[in-house]
Order: sequence, then structure tokens, then C-alpha cells
Amino acid sequence: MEITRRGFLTMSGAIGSGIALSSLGINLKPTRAYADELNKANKIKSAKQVSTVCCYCSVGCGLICSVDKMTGKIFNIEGDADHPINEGSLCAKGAGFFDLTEANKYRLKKVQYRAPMSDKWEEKDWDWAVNRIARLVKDTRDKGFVMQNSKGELVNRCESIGHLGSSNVDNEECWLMSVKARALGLVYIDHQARV
Amino acid sequence: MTNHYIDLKNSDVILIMGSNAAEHHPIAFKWILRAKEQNGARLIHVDPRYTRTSARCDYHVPLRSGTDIAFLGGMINYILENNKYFKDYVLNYTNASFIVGKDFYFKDGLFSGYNPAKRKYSKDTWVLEKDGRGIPKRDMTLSNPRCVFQMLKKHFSRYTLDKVSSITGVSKEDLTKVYAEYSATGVKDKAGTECYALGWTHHTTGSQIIRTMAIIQLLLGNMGIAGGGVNALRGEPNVQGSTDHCILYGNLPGYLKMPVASLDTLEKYLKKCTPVSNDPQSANYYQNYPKFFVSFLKSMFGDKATKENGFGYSWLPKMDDGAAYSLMHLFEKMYEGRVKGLFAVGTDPAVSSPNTAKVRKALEKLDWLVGENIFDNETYCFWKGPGVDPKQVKTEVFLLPASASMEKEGSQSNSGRWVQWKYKAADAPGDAIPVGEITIKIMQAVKELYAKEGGVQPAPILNLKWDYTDAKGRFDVLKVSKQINGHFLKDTVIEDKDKKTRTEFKKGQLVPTFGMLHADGSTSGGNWIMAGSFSATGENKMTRRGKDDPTGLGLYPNWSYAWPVNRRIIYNRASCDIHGKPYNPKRKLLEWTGDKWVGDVPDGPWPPMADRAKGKYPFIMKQDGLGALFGPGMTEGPFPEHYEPLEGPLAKNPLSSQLINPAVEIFKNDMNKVASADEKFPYVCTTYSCTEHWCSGALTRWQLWLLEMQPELYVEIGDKLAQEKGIRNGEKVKVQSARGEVECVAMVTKRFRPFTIEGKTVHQVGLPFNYGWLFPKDGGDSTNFLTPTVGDANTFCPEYKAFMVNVKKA
Amino acid sequence: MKAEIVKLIDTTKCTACRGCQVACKQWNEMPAMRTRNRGSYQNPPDLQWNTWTLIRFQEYVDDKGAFKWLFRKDGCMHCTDAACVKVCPSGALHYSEYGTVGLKSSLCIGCKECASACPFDVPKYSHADDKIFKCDLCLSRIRTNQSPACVKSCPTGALTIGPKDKMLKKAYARAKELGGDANVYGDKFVGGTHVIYVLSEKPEVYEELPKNPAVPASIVLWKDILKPFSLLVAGGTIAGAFLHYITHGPKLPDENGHDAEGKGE
Amino acid sequence: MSRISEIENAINDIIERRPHSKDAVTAFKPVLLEKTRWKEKLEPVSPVTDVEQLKKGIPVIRQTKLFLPGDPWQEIILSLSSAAGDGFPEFRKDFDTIKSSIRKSPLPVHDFLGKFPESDEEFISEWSRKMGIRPDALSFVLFTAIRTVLEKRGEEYRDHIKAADWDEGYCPVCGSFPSLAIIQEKTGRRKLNCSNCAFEWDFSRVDCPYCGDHAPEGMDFFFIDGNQQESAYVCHKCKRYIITLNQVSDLTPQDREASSISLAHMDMIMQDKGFAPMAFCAWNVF
Repeated sequence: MEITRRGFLTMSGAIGSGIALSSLGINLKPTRAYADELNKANKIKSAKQVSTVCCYCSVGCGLICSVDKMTGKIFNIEGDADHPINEGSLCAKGAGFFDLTEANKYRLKKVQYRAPMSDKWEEKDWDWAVNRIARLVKDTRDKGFVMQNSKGELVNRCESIGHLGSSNVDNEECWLMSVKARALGLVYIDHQARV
Repeated sequence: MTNHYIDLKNSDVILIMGSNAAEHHPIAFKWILRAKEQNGARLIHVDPRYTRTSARCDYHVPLRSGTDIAFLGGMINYILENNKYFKDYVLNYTNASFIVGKDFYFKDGLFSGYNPAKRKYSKDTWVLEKDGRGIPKRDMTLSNPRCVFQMLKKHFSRYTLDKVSSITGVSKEDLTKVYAEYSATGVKDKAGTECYALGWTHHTTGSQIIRTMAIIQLLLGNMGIAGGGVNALRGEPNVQGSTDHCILYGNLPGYLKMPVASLDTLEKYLKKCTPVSNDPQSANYYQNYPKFFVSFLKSMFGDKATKENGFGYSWLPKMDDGAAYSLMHLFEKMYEGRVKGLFAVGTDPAVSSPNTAKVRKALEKLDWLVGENIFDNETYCFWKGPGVDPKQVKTEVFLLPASASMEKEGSQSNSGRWVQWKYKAADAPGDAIPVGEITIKIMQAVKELYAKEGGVQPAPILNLKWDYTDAKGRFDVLKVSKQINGHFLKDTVIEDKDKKTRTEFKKGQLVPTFGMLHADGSTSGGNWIMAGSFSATGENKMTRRGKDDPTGLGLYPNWSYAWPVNRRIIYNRASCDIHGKPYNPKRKLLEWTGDKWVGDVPDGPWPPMADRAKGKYPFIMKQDGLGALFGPGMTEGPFPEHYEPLEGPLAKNPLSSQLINPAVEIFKNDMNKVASADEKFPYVCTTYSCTEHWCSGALTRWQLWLLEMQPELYVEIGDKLAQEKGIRNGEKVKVQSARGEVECVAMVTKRFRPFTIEGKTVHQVGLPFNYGWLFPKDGGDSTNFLTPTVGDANTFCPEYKAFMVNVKKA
Repeated sequence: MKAEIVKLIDTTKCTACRGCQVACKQWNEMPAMRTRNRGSYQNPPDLQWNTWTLIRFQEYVDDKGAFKWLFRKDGCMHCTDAACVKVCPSGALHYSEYGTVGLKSSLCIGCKECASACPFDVPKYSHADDKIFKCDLCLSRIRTNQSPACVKSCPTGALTIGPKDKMLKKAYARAKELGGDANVYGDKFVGGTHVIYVLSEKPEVYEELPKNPAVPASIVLWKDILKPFSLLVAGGTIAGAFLHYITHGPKLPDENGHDAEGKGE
Repeated sequence: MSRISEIENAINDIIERRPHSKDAVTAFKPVLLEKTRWKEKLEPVSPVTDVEQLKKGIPVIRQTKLFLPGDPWQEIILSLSSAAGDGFPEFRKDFDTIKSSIRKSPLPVHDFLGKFPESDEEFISEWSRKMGIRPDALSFVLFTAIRTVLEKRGEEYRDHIKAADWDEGYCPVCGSFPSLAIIQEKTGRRKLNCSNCAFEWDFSRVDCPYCGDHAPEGMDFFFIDGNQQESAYVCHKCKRYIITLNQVSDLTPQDREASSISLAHMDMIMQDKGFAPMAFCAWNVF
């Protein structure tokens, strides 16, 4: 096996390069057997680390999620030791961050719709919901649009639609919502920074 | 924050007021404790209630809710009377030496120019005298009675120890103890900082409370230094980012001003918004305003925005002059039936907005409501809430499942302005998709409807640049992030005369810093303060994980990206004397080495201000480059003044005949009742969160281990008051205000003690605001049934922290 | 016998964030129960079969009138001379190789003897399982060189764990540094506990914390004196019978009439 | 409890928990204990380094002489030979021969160190021929002796290196690559353990120690279901792996080398998957 050396390496591998346990008369069969048993019983899991940031207060603690690459599920979340702010530690809520993943059975999974006067949710699919919402947005905007104000100044305002939220979504999503609302002419725009 | 979380370790005195850091920002509190371990910092907690923060600070000083300006005003008086201020700093770095215009005056609680009918000030008398060249006159001896320094001294001389003690309920010994310890940081080698949160913002005088602290920090030379500044420990993970990108009625992304109706052309708007300073030494950085604004319009409308159509300025909605469209205004209009549709993304206003009864009535008048969240909450289920008959509610409600923060890639800014990149760890459950994806889908469908059918004023919708999807039509977060950073729209050459450099940039290349944005439409920049989050070669600086910290102050310049231009402490030039030598060599933030600054990214490349020719004052974003002791930008006056909360225990303001903040907007309708100094509601009440839950509880109430520790709504009552009223600990009680009532468990405690206010005993109680009827079933409903619809004069942030209630057995 | 392990609870660093309560339930997969607010932050109100550690909140005014809010993490003290191990008939409660008190739930027969014997009132009975439960200092984690779940989760450094002498030295140094009434609690009774406190006030100030806990006299009498004595006696009887057999041959049934009653122990 | 019995406890504990590695660990036990005894006997030496050079990534061994004239090589090799004899019965004869021949004429260890690494095989084949023993035996004893002294010297440089925030993937003392990583359970911090001198230093969880690749999402890893402590982190760029003891605390004293030997099955599994170790040791070459 060729050892690539890098930079200032002066000492090669320890306890003599090229000496193998087997050449020293060590019985490696039990180790081999154990390795094969693990493989056969499909016990070797492959996983990836993903760094993220906590979604509670604004300190911005770093977290590392360990994700099982087979199932795609997060199986462990811990503090990110290299993060200079929290240095690996977490508060009680941060430590419970795992309970926000799909491990929490209350997480919303389906598009839900409540018809006028109805007393329950119905499940719908995305296309129907998006088209219905677009229809409502257009009709409400067209009906309530204010081109000029009482003084006759051009104002281009849609005062009949409000937009609330959110400071719990990413910057890119905030910018998109901010720009979308202005293109629609909305002025009633606010979120949790106000409260 | 002007500084950031790790910087707290560099402080010698930390005043925690308006915050409960140990319970709501535990890791920030870790850095506060490290300041105590490493440099023996003194930790002072001033709060109406004794909390876990108080238990770990050196001492706790209780004060009545709503009297923070009186408390801090007393400290300004103490600093000026005992000459504790940092003379060199105040003289050179603040507008203390400026001369106030002769028509300006303050009498009996009102500044000049007040219009009682409109409850507004006209600010034309709040000016500073200028010399022939238009540069403000200055009296460097600070002796002229009309100079800002003397006017400030006169104004706060009324805040005597007796008066402040009588207003706040704090003993004179405690006041003197806090004032003495904190003002000791007014010297070269000491740093004092203040940590605040909603405890300060939830008042009708919220902005002025923070400004009072800013004045204190300027007087003591604590602004712009390591371990100094005024630090907001904000509550939401990306409240900083959502504020930067301005999903707020009054601003466009990058804190650009929202156009008003009277500015009907781009030229008029830019003229009004671009400050001019004739003082050569004032950087007045906002003179570059047109570059930032035009670049924003180009990012919004792309090549449809041309010079001829004013880059699409006319398509933007215009607010009526002087009008406001905040959350409270929205629910007023909704209650009047004039708002038909609402997007409620990742928020629960039916619990978190003031005056819940009116908010829930208003929701019933909507035609449609679109909710995007990871859990259901009281807002989306208002139609089946307590006392609501679904058959009477016509609103169509959509509840769209969203991905949680670890299930999507993107950036998030902590309140220390660090913009950190997050990666996607796992797919969201079921059909949930990121909010960005939902926004793109809905707007795309609206654009297609307008393209097909036309409609009213379709131009802004059709011309909106909306190609932020990848090959598979999915939301492409990197495309949006780069659009926010900004691009060159044509081949551009940037020359720098001083450094004699000449760099070329290709069309479509990323703008490396906002200094290179142009006003001629040749660059686009979705948010100018974020320009530089990508390097010109496309490296995403938000993903950086560099652990080096050359200054040792915990700046970590190579960890993620801090706006603006990765500067970690704002106004850091003020940490050096006028020659650029650091005031405190032990905590060297910045130093002028003769030809360049070394340390943190400086506030601009110019030499220190001693260099009359090229030097600049440190506060580069201010029009005159200096810290504002006299701040005419505020709605209710250039100097802070104590006013009682909208609903308080006193019939008369001990300091003047203005009982409440004269510039606060009063909302008049049948559900906005107010009962001030009313014996039916004798106790001061405040609201707060608890460690186990977070904000409206809409995320944490669904987590059973957290709910087990804090299962239901409670009211914390002082043991003296409970004795008086015969209320036993753990008993069910009703808390009533003029607007509504909540039922909860009484928690009799020694951590609330009665105050003596103007010779009278005044009791205070408090409730958390984390509960709602939807879950857990009998855990109590929103505390905001009690809170009044009134907000801060500048920001309309509601006054949750001080109103009047009564408590009686259930 | 491995090096003894001691967990140090420095109550003066605890901010009662209760991360340890959540971490304990998460690691041991214990269900949350529906609780009520009884007028205190402390919830659940006491240790229970599914709550092995609990932060106790106590409002205290010292003799100088200064108000203090005391937080104390309650749970098994892991005594060296453990009353519960002494009385446990089935061996479910046993000493581990680190000196802590382990619990093999499978062997527990639900006799609740330990619950009444424990001077700290720690073991709690579950009707559903007919077994008692208590903190076992995460024996399974310690054996794989991990610290207990609560220690791992503590953000303020209030909880630390390590070899006995090192932790005792650290506790006394901290008590000295704090001065005043600060003291170390736990190493002076029941042979020294493997969970020790640094307290800011005298022990008697703290609710539910015995001033000088000891193995109940009845148990000492029964277990340490009578039982060995009875074994001695039993031993003597057998020895006597054996001696008799050798010297006089097998005992014939009708030799003396009172064999039928047999001897009480 | 003395250091020796603590280490012995740790080794017995490992054998108990990982029975499949019993033969290998038992074989090394006498040598590991002998090394621990020597590390207590060898007297400490005051560290001589320049923090600036450390900051530039230059290991101590390139800055100063780590081996001193006074090092008792003769006694070390003698005691290690007998310990090796106990551990590896098949080679007892060779180890006894080494002992008897170096009693007659001591092994010129300093020449060997001078020629290293260019002509180490030459020295070993020449002297093993002279002694009439298999080269593996001499190589094993010689490198174990060097490792013993290096481990002792490394301990003195701990604070120096901490001050220099060493962030390279190779060892700040002897420049070799790590053979084991330890992820601390409380903070999640990763420590790398040098394959040659057992020195431990902090290293980022995200970057690859071997090729320095900064994978934005961090290194992937494999672990054993039900025993997540036994894992191996891999770099897809340089196709190297590093065995990692995941989420462990230093509650009870540990012997890192014994742990590595007992995780040989992870080496087999990773090499079957086509990855190569970052450093070659006796127990990961099959």
C-alpha cells in the first residue's frame, strides 16, 4: 500500500510500517467473523452530518444533525462544537430541537382546507389549493384596488389583503415574500418584529 | 445589536434591563457569566419581577413596569451632575457641542411644535444652528446654554433621586448603587453594555427607552467599543433577517424608506431620502442612497425597469403621507370589514396580537385566510374557537404544511448580524414544502392569471422578475441569495483613485461590496446591506467556518458573514481617539497604523478625524457623522421624556402635565376600551414568556416534555397582595382588564413585591403569554385578551408590558 | 471494583433551565404525563416513576432578610451504604462496579421496601408495571464511557461527573471560593454518597433534604445485627446437627417428640 | 489506584466489551502496560518551540530534537522485548535473541533515528540478519521503543500547542496522521489521536484531516446500529477513513491504543468498502 506523504511528514505509520497483526501470529478470525456478521445483519449504517442553526431565539446556536443516509431520517441532533457562540452546548429548548422534526406526530403533513360555514378540515392537493388561492388573490386585489388616494395622487395600493409573517423563515424566503407583497401592491405588511 | 453575543465577555459592567436573559437567551447568558468569570464583571438585573436571571446576577432591583425612562433619566442626571461622562469621547464623537435652534423649547412635558388635534409634532423647530457653509455651529467648551450638552443637562436635571424613586418605586439607595456602578465605565479602560429585549420594546415609549440608553452609552463612551454598545437579545431566530429584508410596511429591503404618495416621481423620492451634509469630515454614508434604491428596483423588475420608466418606481405602492399600516392598523381595518384576504405565514396573531377578543372578531370578517406553518395554531382554527359558531363564519381557510428550519437550505441572521448558512438535513414530512416554494407557486399562478385575463394595474405583477426556480421548477435558494447580494448588469470597470486600483467585472458577475452599486441601473441589489455576502467569484461567505480570532475579542471574522461588509462591531472607529490610537490597548478593536486600520473591518477606510483633509467622523451613517444626543429623528421629541403607560395607576404624571406619550396614536372603536387610574382595575400587570415555551407557544406546546413542565396559564401574584385578597397558592383565579378576562392558576410568590409610587402602595402581577385554547385543551387561552391596542409612537410595537387589571377568585 | 464515580451538582451555577429533566426523559424514553400547575414552576410536583430527576424551586428569605430563589436537582443520591440495597429481597437494587446503586427492573417484585427505607424518599412505585423506578446514574452510558444524559445536557456546568477524589476536591474548592454558608453535602453520611451537592445555604434550609440522613435504625437492627446473628444461629444448628450425625449416627425419628414443630429461624 | 492498574482496568474493560478482539488486545496488553510504566519513569523535558512556526503548521519534530542523548534506549528495548515475548509467543524466540544480542552490543538507536525515514528498512534488515531473527520482530520492538519516548515527549507540549490553535490534520508533535478520532460527548468536539505518538489535538468536525477537503456539509460516517460509538468518518475526496469513538466522555481513564486495536473490525469493514486508513498501524493492515 502506497503511503502518500504530505508536507512535513517525517515519521511514517506507528509500530513499524508494513508489520501486520497476522504476521505477528495473531488470530484475526474472530474479528473477521464479527465484521462479516455485522455486514450480514445489515448493521452497518451510513450517515451524514449536516450543520444547521437553531430555530428558537436569535442567539443563532449551531447544531449538527446526524442523518441516516438509507432512510433519510435524522436520528440525532447535538450542539456544533466548532460553533464559536454555543461551543457545542445547548439550552433546554435547543436540546429538544429533535422534537420539531417529523418525530413529532403533530407536524402538519397535508394541505388542509376549510370551506365557508364548515366545521372541519378537508384534505386537498397542492395544485388545487394554489390555483384557488391565486384566484382569490386576483379577484380580491382587482375588486379592492386603489389607484388614486383621496387627494388624487397615484398610489397603486391593494388595501384589502394583509400579509403577516414571518421571522421564523429564512432570509431568502423573507425577501421573496417582501418583493411579492410589493408587486401585488400590498401595504398591510408586518411580522413578529412588530410584536 | 450594535455588537454581538460573544462580545458580552469583554464587558466590565453588564446591565440587564428589559430582558430575562437566563431564561430566554441561556447561551447569551453563558457569555454574560463568562464576563463575570474572566474579568470579574458586575451583573445588574433591573426588572419588575425576581427571575432566574436575578438569581444569577450580583443583585436585583425591582421597578414598576413602564418607568424605564424615569430610571435611566435619573442615571443621565447622575452622570452629568457628577461629571462621570467621558469628556474626550463626548466632545469629539457626539453632537454635544452643537447649538440648538433658538425656537426649540421644552415646557411641561411638551416639545415645541405640538399639534394636539393631530397628536403629532411638526419638527421644523427641532433644528441645529448652521454657519454660512451649512455646517452645524459648535461650542467646544460646552458652556453655551443653548448647546446640546447644556440643554440635555437642563432637561434631565428634573430627574432627581426623589422624583425617580417616587415614580419607579426603586429606593434611593438602589438607584444610587446602580448609577454609581454603571457610570464607573465612563473611563478609557472600562466597558459597560446593556442587554434588553421585549421588556423595553413593549411600551408606548419603547423606542425612547432604547434611545435613553444610547445617550447613556454615548456619554460614557461605550458606543463602538468591544464589550460596549446596546444589545437587543431578540426572540425569533431570523427576526434580524426578516427585519433586514423588511417584511414591514414602512421599509423596503435594506431599510430603504417606503415611498409615500406625495413623492410621485423617482427624482422627488430620491431628493427627499438622500441626506446632504456640507461638513467635509462627515462621511454621511446615506448620500449613496440612490445607488441602493435603484439597484433594489432593478433586482425587483429586472430589465423591465428602465431609466425611462424611473426603473419601475411608479409601480410600487405608495403609502399616504403620515399614514401607518402596522399589525394593529391591519386588525382595525379588518375589524371594520375592509380587509378581505390575509396571509399568515409562520405566525399566530390570534394569540400574540394585542386585544385578542377584537382580533378574533376581525378574523371572522375575512373572505379568505392562507396559513403556512409546521403546526396548526389558534389563528388557523379561529372558526372553531371558543364562543364561535362555525356556521356563521364565511372565511375560506387554507392551511399549507411547511418545512421546518432543518428541512430546508438557506441563511438565517442572528441578532448579532451574523448571517449563517443552514443546510437541509432531511425531507419534510408528508407534502410539506418550504415557505419559499409556496410563495413562488402562488405568485407564479397569480402572474399566469393576470397574463391570461389581464386585470387592474397588472404591470407590477407582470414585470416582477420571478425566475427563481431550478431545472425541476423547484425553489432555488442560491439564485435568490445571489439576487439579494446583487449583480453587475453590464461589463463594469471600477477604479479606486486613492489605492490606484482598476478592477474589471463581467456582466452577471456578483457585486463584492455595496460600494460598487450604481444609481444608473447598471447594477442590481436585492438588499444593499447584504452585498458582499458572496465574493465576486461566487464564494458564499455565509458558509465560512473559520475559527481564527486574531484580536482575541471573539470577533471570529471568518465565521459566516456579518452585514455590513463583515463588520462585527458597528461604529468601531469610536473605540479610538481622534488620532486612531485605541482608547483601551488591552481590548484593541481597531488601530490606525498611519496608512490603514488594523483589527475589525473599520467603519469606512478614511483616516481618523484628526486628519482634517481626509479624516471622517466615526458615526458614518449619521448625517453629521456624530452620535446624536439631540435626536430630532424621533416622533415624540429629540430628548426622551418619561410618560406614563396608556393604562397606568397614576392620574397625573409626576414630571409634567402630559400623562401619556403625546405622539401615540389612539385607536378608537367599541372594543378598544382603556381604564387608567381606575379603581376597578387597581393592579399594574405585565406579560412575559417562560423558559419552557417560546413566544406564542405555537411550536413548544406541541412538545409533551416541555408542556409537562409548564402545563397551563398562571398569574404570578405577590404574597402581600394574595394575603390581602385571600387568594391561596394554586387556586383558580380570574384576571380582568377593561378589554377582557382570562382564567388561570394563582402562583403566590415573594418575587413580586409591592411598590410605593407617589406615596401610594401599588401592587404588580404578571402572566406568561404562551398559551392558547387549541392545545392543550384546558391549558388556558391567550393572555392578550387583557392587553390594550396601543403601540410605540415610532414603531407601533404594542404595549404588552404595562396595563391595569383586577384579580379575583374564579 | 473500578474507580468510584461521583456526580457533583453545583446548585450555585444552576439556572433551573431544566434541560436535565428533558434529557433524562428523552434518553430513558419515559412518557410525559398530563400535569397541572399547582402554583409553582416545579413540575411534575415530585419524583415519580417516570421522573427520575427533578429541579426543586424554593423561595427563601435568609436571616438577614435577603430574598433568594434556590434550585436543587433532586434524585437518587447513590449511597455507599444504601438502605434500599440492604432491604431489597430480589437483588434488583445492587451496587454497581462504580459504587453507584444500579436497578435491574426485571428482578423487581414491587415489594416497595426500598421506597420506605430510603432516607431521601427516592424510589417511586408504578402501579401499571408493579415495579419501582429510580435514577441509576445512567449505568449503561457510564459503562460505554459516556456521561449521564443530564450531565451531557447541562449548559451552565452545574452538573459534572468524574472520579470520586477529583470531584470531592472540586466541590470543597468551590465551597471555599463561595464562602458564607456554602457547604458540600453528601460525603459525610451513609458512607458517602456518589451524588454530592455544593449548596449555597445550610442543608436544613432546603426542602425535602434530610439534615443527616442515615439508614433507618430498624433496618440496621434487622439487616446488620439480627440477620447475621440468625445466620450464625442457623449455621450453629447445622453444625450441631452434623456433629451429632458423626458422633451419634443418624437421628431416629422417635428420639425426642418435638421434631415436628421445627425450629423458627 | 495507580496509573498502571487504571490502564489495566481499561484494557480488561475493552476485552470484556469487545470479545471479538480478545486475542489481539491480550497480545498487546503486556507491551501497553510496559509502555505505561516507562512513561512514568522517563523524566520530563522542558518544551522548546516557537508558536509562530506552530501557527504555520510546522510540527515540533521539525523545530527541535525530540530524542535526547540521555534516552535509555537499551533498557527500554530490553523490557519491551520481554513484554513482547509474553504477548506474542510465536516470536518469543526472536525477542529473547534480541535481548541477548543487544546485551552483548547495544543497538545503535541514534544511527537509526538519524537515517530515518530514508533507510529504515536497510537498518532493520542489516541488524535482524546480524541477530538471525525475523525483521518483523526487530521492527516491532524498535518502533514501540520510539513510540514510548515520543508519547512521553508529546505530553509536555500540550499547552504550547493549545496556545497555537493548531488546525492541521497531521500531528503537531511528530507530523504523522491520526489513527483514531474521539468525539467528545458533551460538546461534540473532535479530537484526533496520533497514530505514532498518541498525542491528541482538537480538529474541526467538518474538514478531512488527511486532504483538508472542506466538505460544506461535513464528513459522512458509518456506524454500527445499536452501538453508535463504533464509527468511522470518511472523506469522499481522498477516499480515506478514520476510526472514530463517537460520543464518549473521559469519565474513566482510557488507553486509546487498546481501543484502536479492539476496533479492528471497523477497519476491515471500511477497507472492504474501498476506503484506506489515514495512517497504517499494526492492527489495520490485513
